[in-house]
Amino acid sequence: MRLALDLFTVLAVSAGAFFFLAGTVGLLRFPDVLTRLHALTKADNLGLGLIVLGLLPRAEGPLAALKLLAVWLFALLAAATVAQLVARVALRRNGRSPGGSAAG
Amino acid sequence: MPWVVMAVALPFAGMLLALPLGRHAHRLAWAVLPSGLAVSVLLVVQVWRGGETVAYAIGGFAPPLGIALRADGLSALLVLTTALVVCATGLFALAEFRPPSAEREARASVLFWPLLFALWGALNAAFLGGDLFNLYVALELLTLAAVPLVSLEGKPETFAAALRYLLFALLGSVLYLVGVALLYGAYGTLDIALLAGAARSEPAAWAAGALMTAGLLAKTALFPLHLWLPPAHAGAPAAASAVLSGLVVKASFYLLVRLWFDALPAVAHPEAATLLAALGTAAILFGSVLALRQERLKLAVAYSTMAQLGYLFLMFPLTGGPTEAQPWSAGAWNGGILHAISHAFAKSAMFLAAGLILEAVGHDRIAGLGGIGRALPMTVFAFGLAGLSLMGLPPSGGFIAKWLLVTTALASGQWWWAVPMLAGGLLAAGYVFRVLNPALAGADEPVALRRPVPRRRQAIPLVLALLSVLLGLLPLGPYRLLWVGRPTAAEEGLG
Amino acid sequence: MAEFLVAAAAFLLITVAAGLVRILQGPTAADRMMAAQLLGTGGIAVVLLLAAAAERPAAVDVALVLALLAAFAAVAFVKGATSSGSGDPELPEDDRG
Amino acid sequence: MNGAWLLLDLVLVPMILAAALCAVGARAQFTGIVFYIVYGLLLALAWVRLGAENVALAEAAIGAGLTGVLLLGALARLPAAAPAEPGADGSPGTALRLAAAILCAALALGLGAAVLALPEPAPGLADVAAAHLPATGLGNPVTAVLLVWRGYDTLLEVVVLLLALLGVWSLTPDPLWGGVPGPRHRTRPEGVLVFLGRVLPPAGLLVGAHVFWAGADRPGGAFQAGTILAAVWLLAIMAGLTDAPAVRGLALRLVLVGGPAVFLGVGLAGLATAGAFLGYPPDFVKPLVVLVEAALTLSIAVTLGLLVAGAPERPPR
Amino acid sequence: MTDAATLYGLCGAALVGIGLYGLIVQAPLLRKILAFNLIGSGVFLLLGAIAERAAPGRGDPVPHALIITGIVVALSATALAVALLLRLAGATGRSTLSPEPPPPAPGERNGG
Repeated sequence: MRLALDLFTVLAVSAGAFFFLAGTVGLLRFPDVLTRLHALTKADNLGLGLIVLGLLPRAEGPLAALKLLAVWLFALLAAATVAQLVARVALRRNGRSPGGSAAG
Repeated sequence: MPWVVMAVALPFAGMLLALPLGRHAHRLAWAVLPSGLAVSVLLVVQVWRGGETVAYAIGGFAPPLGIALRADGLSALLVLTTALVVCATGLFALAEFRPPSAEREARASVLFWPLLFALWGALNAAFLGGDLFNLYVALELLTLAAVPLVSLEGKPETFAAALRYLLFALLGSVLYLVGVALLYGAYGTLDIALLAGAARSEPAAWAAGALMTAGLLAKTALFPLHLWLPPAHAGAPAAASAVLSGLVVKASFYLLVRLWFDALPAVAHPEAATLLAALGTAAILFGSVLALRQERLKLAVAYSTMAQLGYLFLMFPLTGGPTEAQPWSAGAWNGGILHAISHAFAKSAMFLAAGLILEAVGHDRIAGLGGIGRALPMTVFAFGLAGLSLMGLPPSGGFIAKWLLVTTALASGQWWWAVPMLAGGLLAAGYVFRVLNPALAGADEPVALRRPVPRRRQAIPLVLALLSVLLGLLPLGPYRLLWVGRPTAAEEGLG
Repeated sequence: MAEFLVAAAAFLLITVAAGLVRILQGPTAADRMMAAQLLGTGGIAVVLLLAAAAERPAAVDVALVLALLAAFAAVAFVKGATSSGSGDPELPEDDRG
Repeated sequence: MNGAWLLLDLVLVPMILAAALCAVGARAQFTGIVFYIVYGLLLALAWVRLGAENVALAEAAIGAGLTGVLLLGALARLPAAAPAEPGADGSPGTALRLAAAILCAALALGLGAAVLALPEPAPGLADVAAAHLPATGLGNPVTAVLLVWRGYDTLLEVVVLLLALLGVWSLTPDPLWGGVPGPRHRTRPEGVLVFLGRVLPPAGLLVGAHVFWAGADRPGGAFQAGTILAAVWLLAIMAGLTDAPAVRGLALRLVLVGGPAVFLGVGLAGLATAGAFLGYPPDFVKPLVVLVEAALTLSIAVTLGLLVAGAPERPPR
Repeated sequence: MTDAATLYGLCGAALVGIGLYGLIVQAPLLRKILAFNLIGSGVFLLLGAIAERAAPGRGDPVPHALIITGIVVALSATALAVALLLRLAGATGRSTLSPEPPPPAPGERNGG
């Protein structure tokens, strides 16, 4: 049982790390800001979810597990809203940096 | 009653009360100022009577785990000096920082009082603290109380001055903090008394000492780290300038003395002491010359602070010198401390006097102050008396202080330190008389007062100036008090 | 097991470190902000992995706080990007053009 | 065990240094600030790595949270800077830069040498603290240091916080005194910002309460909890769901001074009950600490929130 | 663990140097404020390394408490500096300090 759970952790965490890698590749390689944004938010939150999943069996009790899930939930919420808002800014700005001072 | 605790707790209690009181905050002064002064006097009496350092473990937890407050003669004397200057400026400020109408509260009149009380509490916390990290917090408190005072009148040019002051002060305290961290890493304690027993001359202690010294120098505005001081001290409202120039810069100097003589006497190097004194010499000469060249009275007074602070650093290489010529041992150390105290009274008197002149005349251009002596005799007299102390003429506290320093320099064969001191006295005479001569001479067209200044207010700088002179007339008192808990390094020298 | 988790954390850090490059290169402010966001999510994952590896459950609270405030800086950025500094990019009148 | 941790250190430390270098050296100020935010996050990781969860919580909430928002907000409100030419805006020329670089490198090297020269075995107070901890009834030694053994530091520190707020308020233009800090935020109803502003504050309240409660026995405490509450409060303000309070309000001022006042009051009461300022009677240490922390948490939350909100900009309502 | 403590201690030392460089060299005040925060956190990391050296694995609680105090103090100072900067910029349009101290104001403006 212990071995199986450990194996599960290893697999899930590895898969999570892979998605982070994918997100990073997207961030570096995708041609424009919106596609980068898209790739990023999807991939890394999936990655975080898998890592949380992998760590669940190691949590001490249901409360700790709940806390782990809450971490993922908050991160998802942040990513979704931030992606939406930043995309708006990016669309409007047409690729310029905010505030003239940013150029200084 | 533990007066050491009350000396810190009372002003902070005043600060906490002042904010909700709003437009009635100035009334609180009538409670906080006298009781704070009383606590300080009681503390001095306690130290004097006991004849030894008063130590107080906060919460009953002894160092190294807990924090101790310590009051020896030096700290008690500075607490009393602070109380006197704060009370005088507080009374002075009552006319200025009160609500314009009974209904509305105004920004400056509400905020001045909690800031002043917090400044007082921070000064006492710095003078009484026995823990290096706690002193860091006290220093930050001091900075955060002092900086808003600089720009309290909301004049545009003071924002830059306040910001420059803040950046220098923050750099100073963060450098100090690096040293604190290293000392804890090396000796596992932050308590000054415990450190004194543990510290040895080794790399970590050298680095800590150097960084803390550099940080405190930035806060004391020793040349060449003085750039922030003149605009900040000259731009602040008079009551704030008085405490900033008289007291706040002394707190970081005091910590430097504590650091070198109490915590790390074994680490301090004679060459480093020489360097400090050389910088002090440069400060005396540059500051005095710059003070001579100022067009505005408050700026001249501010540059004079820069110069006078230089004297304080001459005590470092001179301690341990022979004292046969003097009735007291540790002449240079005593001289340095006395100079800090007499300058506190003299400089606050000068700034308050300059503030009254500015208020009455509407400007403070030195060239336009001819004949002001006839319009405001008491104020100009106070300015002159305070100038006496700055010049080091007898009978004044400044005279005794400089005499102690100069005779030690001569007796120990380090006559070259006496030269800048004497030159500084002459230059001080120059910038004081540059103001006094036209002020006392009859001008063709005596200045017109925009508004009369009540005698009650004029009396306040006069009392402060008299205190700085009086310090030279009752010489034995402060010395016996300074004796209590004096570090051995003050007598035997550093290193 | 602990070694694996720590090694995974190190791998993850290297992965998201590429985000630093994107912050440096931009080209748009949105790119920079989103790269910081990636580092934030990666950081949360690293904290969780370290908490599990060192068996210090208290560290999960750190991840919780990081996740809770993950949107905080980005919201401030979005606010600053509107014409008044106090608007909403979803409001039409905040178009700076 | 050590191998993997060493690998982690060898990744994390260079990343911290790189983020710091970029924060200082980035050409655009905005980029520098984004690097600073990332830097704060990386530092929080370093604190977790060093087993200092109490510090990591504070760093996560303050370093990576509030400070970044403060700087971003300030940048957005500063007038556009002229294109930077060395020397034109008071920035030093190459020679000065080089001198500064040499000075700073020397300082860092000297400091590094001092670190390497620190004695072995390292002195410290961990054992003394552990020996005294049971007497307090607290489980978290850092909380015991902050509120019991070095409570005086903490008392002065909360005064520092309040004083900084007075300093910020002192910069109010006179006609606006007593008014409301910051702009009134507008948001699209039912938009994403509003959604975030609705969801996060209750969650933050929950997390803040958890961190506060945990603080007595496990990492956490008044400062961390107060910062979290301040952050979600600011979020609700930015989402336009609530407005900052007018600074002339008596209730607000009482809340601000409440925490320090309760702390000072308990400290002075200690003179009678425990024979020492800031002492606690032996059987009441934990309840009194929790009382003080509760009062502090509220005051810290409001003070921090208003510190970031800045000086009043709108006349009192 | 001691090795890690030394590594982070050295990192802290380097951060102090980096921050100080920024504080000296950068003209924009916002950058100076940011650099000050870098120095501060470098010192905190130094303290953290000292805590870890003193008690490997569990950490010395005293430096940890000092760091938390320091972080809050640094934030207070930062907030005041930012507010001063915004007021300075609002009043004068400047967001740097010129190398020379600002010229003395005409005395007439000091009356009130």
